[in-house]
Amino acid sequence: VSVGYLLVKHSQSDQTPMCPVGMAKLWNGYSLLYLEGQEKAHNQDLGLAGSCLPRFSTMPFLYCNPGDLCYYASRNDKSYWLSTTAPLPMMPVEEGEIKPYISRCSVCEAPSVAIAVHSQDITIPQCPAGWRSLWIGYSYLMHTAAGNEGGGQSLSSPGSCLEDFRTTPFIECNGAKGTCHYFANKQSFWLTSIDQSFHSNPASETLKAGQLLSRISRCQVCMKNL
Amino acid sequence: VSVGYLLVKHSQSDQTPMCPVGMAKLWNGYSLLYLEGQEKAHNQDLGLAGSCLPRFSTMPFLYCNPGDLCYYASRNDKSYWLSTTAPLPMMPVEEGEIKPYISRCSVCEAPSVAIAVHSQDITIPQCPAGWRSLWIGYSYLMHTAAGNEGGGQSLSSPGSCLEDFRTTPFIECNGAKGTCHYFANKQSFWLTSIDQSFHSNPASETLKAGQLLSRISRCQVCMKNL
Amino acid sequence: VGHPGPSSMEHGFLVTRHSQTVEVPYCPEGTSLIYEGYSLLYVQGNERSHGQDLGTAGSCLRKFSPMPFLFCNINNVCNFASRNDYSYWLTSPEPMPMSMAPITGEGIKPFISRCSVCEAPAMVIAVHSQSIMIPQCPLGWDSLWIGYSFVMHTSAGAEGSGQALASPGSCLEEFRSAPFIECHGRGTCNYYANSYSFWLATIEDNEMFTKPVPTTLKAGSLRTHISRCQVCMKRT
Amino acid sequence: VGHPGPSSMEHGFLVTRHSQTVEVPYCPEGTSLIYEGYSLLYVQGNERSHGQDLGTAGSCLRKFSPMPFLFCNINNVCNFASRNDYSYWLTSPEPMPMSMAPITGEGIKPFISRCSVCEAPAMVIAVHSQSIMIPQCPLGWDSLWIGYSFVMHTSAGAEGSGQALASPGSCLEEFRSAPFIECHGRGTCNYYANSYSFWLATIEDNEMFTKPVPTTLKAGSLRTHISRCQVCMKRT
Amino acid sequence: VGHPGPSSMEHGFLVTRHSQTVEVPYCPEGTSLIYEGYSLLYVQGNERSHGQDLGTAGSCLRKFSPMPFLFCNINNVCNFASRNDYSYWLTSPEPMPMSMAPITGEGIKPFISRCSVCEAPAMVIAVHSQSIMIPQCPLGWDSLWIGYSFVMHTSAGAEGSGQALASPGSCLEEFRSAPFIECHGRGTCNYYANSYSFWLATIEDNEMFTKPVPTTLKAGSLRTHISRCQVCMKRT
Amino acid sequence: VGHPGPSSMEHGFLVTRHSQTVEVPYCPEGTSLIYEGYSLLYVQGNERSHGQDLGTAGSCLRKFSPMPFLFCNINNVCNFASRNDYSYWLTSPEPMPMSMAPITGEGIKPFISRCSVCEAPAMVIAVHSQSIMIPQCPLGWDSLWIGYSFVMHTSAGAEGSGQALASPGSCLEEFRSAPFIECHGRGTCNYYANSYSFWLATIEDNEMFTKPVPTTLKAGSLRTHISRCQVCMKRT
Repeated sequence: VSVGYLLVKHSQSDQTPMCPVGMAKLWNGYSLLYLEGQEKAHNQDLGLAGSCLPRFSTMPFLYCNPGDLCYYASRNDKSYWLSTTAPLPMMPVEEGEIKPYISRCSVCEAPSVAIAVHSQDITIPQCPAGWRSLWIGYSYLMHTAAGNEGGGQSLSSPGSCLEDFRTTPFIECNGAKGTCHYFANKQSFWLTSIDQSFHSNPASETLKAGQLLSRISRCQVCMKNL
Repeated sequence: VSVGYLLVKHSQSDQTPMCPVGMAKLWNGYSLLYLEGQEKAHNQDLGLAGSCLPRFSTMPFLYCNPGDLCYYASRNDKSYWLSTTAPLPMMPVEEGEIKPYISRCSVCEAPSVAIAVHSQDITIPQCPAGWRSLWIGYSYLMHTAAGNEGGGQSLSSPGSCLEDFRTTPFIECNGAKGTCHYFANKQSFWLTSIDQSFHSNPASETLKAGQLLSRISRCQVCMKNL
Repeated sequence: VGHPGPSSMEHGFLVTRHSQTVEVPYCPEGTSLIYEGYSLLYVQGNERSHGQDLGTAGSCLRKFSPMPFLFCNINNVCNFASRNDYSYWLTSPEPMPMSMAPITGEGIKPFISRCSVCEAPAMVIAVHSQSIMIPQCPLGWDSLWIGYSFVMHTSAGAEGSGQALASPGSCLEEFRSAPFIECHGRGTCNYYANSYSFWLATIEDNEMFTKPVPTTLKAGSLRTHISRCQVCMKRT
Repeated sequence: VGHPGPSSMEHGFLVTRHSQTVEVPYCPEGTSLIYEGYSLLYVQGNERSHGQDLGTAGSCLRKFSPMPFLFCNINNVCNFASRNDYSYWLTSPEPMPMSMAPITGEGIKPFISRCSVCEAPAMVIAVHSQSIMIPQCPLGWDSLWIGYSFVMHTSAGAEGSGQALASPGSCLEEFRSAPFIECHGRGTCNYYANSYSFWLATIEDNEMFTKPVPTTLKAGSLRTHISRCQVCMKRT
Repeated sequence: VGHPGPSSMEHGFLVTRHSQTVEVPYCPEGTSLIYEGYSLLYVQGNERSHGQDLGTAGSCLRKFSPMPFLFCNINNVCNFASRNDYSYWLTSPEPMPMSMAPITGEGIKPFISRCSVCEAPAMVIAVHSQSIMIPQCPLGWDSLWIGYSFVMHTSAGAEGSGQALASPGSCLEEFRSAPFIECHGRGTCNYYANSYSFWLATIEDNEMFTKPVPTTLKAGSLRTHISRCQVCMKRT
Repeated sequence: VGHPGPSSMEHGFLVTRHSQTVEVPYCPEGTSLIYEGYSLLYVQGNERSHGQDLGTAGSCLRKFSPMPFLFCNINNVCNFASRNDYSYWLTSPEPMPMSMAPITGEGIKPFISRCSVCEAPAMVIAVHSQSIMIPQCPLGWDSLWIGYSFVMHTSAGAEGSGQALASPGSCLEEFRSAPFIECHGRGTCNYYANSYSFWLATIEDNEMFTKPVPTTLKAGSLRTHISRCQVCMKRT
């Protein structure tokens, strides 16, 4: 009997992803990474269904104060979304121009639990015995942006295994302004390959386009066979 | 003619310091280092007269909200004060027990400007030609405590040259509770001695009681001769 | 054919329900009580906050105290209630005394929401409509309760935490502009003007990619912009 | 005897005065006007605040804009008004419109305090009584103005800044529970409930080392606990 | 009779156990090993911390490195170990060398706790007594281990993270006032005085709504105020 | 006639000038050199930043080191270069090596700006035009240098500091989008993409109370929106 496990797929493109064969789709949505209200971030794990919001808005929330007063879009709050491969814009985008930048997602009903495993290596890790592969990807750990706020993924969650590696995995939307943009202090953090535990000191490295994948850990999302 | 320059002396003891010969005392007080309201620190430079508050209280301020509402001692605000050599208490101190821990200060009217000079060395730096010495000390740079809030001194201010070096130069008072204590995450930052600029990489060192002074930069507070 | 395998009842899925009143809430139909407690939202120590998801058992503490934790440093010393730490709890609708003075001791009791930790036979999730319509449970899922889409909260020092949006903790049965109270280590609790609660807003389908229109909502019209939600359990 | 040396007038000490109204303030007696402007309290960029001491000329900007700054990154790109940054300004007593909607454009003008930067012949300091009595200027110093002891302020994200307590900026002539307004890059300004102003409190001599008594002050009694101050200039 | 239906074993619940020693821990009875690793508590990049719940597999990294991650900016550049980032790991009881100098390379190994990720047939939760008594598992649940109620931790920059109180990660088998160590990108690890661990405190039933009494606990009496917990698995 | 009275030269006003090159700057006319050094912008310890006003002597350190400070805890232990602390320095126009790898040791020298601390006979202030026109010094004040209006800066962890706008430190002679470099305790320095510099923007008189227009400026047009400033000294 199915007990209602959920699996979330993010396309990292403007196309809605398909659910794996045999799984029912519960809803489609837009890939929410985190919200920032009152300069404080609140993160959504990309492996949980809360990261797939049915409707997009640069300002998907409002806030209330003691004394029965609520404000919508009146202050400088922000939302951050997984993004697509659309080329980085020069200027902040607004209105209809935003759509091509926002990744789509689907929430699927799965027969059992899905987990991510990480190799900390450039080889693809094996699923544990009795588990089968759903997808392979790159080990996505955490992110920071405006004001150093941000969040991260649980490394056991499928949200920590992004199928597509890029240095700009998410976009910042400035709520009340209604615009989205990539700012220079957006950073993404990834697990690295490690030669050997307790190896001597890590040597500093700066990696540029072309070499990037040589140090990024690989991962696989696995589901328990029934 | 005197134009009213001020010189602030902190005794780092429970005795009120004297003004240098020939300078009038404007007021005595208690050595305020910083206030913390709403988890945000507001620092006072120890070289400015604002660091010498005529009256002490664990909660020397209140706060107001739009809508004509003010609160005194109702939330978890804090004050930090330069402290004395009184031995560290085991438990937070309260009421009359607090007094021996709070450094005293005097605000004096000076004929000209006073500055601090730092050797970044264990030797005592010379005053510039035409300036005379007021005191020598140790180069005090900055401090952090609860929640990583804190502040620092301008290195040109006499507040950056503390006469007495100690690893516990200040004490935390928890306002509404009415108690003061030294907590383990209180840190003081000091300029170090530097052998040579652009020397190769600094080697990590851990200094314990007895060796501490071997790496602390010295300073002198100088006043322009008239 | 043999016996059926053990029913999924035995997996031990837990769901936590908060009454937002002084009454202990009933477990939803089809679930059974594990224990009851007081509704902890988050704690703040050394000026850093750490939240509990309201859908998990961790948000239901069996005992209340304005200072439910202590801290230890590396020198084998622990401090209890000696610094300025905070705890935050969901509240009942009890109004504050006119004086707006902090409440203490037994006077705190009428303000603190109660909770029940319940065992469910299957997964429990929240779905959000992002509109004033109550969303449908997915096909094959049954409703446990309906509510308002609660996202996050901040208070002293703009610290705070939030809910996972698929967790039942993100669907609060009562909407209030001040859903939680702040308590201090010295034994006092109060509401403060910089306590913010954040809720999913309503978004029209044709306005998803347009610029949001700033709006100030006052008593009477508050609920017109708050997204609704439903907590659903997989039918087994 | 020869000629006296140049008078100390020529040292160029500056003091800034804020009217907290829409009128440009007069320079105090014995000082002369350098320029006038708008009363900037602090700016916030990348969610970090940076304050100006109200006693210095830096707090008196000759031009007002809700977004008076821009920022540049290491790739030779600068962004103006494209992110969510803030500026904060001292205000006049102008009441907000009933709707409490943010104000924009020319509508902002009646809210912004004006200031004058004045040249003084000698040092100017603030002294605080920490009581409801106005403190005396030290012997040999003359009064420029009296006020209330303003220490610090916080707003969005609990960021903010403060005044050096010996600076004339720590002695505001008008006490208000909301002495400043928040403006956004997109051209709007408003007051918010988590804008806090911090003031020196009154402390009785015999209560310096006793435990503070929590108090909530409301309209009518607000000033009973606010320390008074005086701004003094050395007589030359 | 035929074959039994599918057992719930196959849903794939995972639970992670940390030895807080250099030995790899056994999987609790009734569960089976998936893999073993090193006990990661949290990482800190760009001065922002990101924690792993100790009850999840994410807290058990198969390889140890003082710098297990890198970061990338929007210009297609990634930096490894070139800035000042941190990782924090649960530790063994190994005492620091007398010199208190940072440890490096192979010298780090004796300090790092080991972990096992185990597959369980049903849900695993932690229950907390908030007293010095070990709490009972709910009816129908079996004990996996007992421990101390670990809530959160802060270190450099007062950053840190915390445990979900319903997760087995909030029930550490060993109590230590310094349960974790800090490692730097340049390959060194050390204990620092501003590392704090936060634990649920004991609360007497009749003291729930009374004012907490500040207490400082030292070696010898530390455990008298730390709440106990039990990790329980649903019986299938 | 006898001797003139004491000149105001003797009050000892200091002003600091930064070359933003590897050359030690000249003291402006009418001032005399006290000492020279390296241009320190701010330090960051325990993830808290502490800035030096560039107009004061505190921003001109006589010796350079990537780690010019240590920290002590309450147990009489001090740590030098053992944790992840930062220092930030004004830079010369030296371009980074193509590899963008961090620089170390003697290789750092060509990047660090030099400074001179000079003694002036009277006060020195900065005035800002908030336009692309260079502002006039007030009547009776002489120009020392012209520059660009530098307000604040943030880098690792969105920490940073700022300049008092009345201080000569807020008027940098060279505009660069990356005016400072980050150095680490382990002896390396580099530029990072999340370093931001904030500058006063230009504001047209008739646009003071209008909505700012978001703009992105690139190499070539950067200076079109940066306010100009002048540093002035009172004539004696």
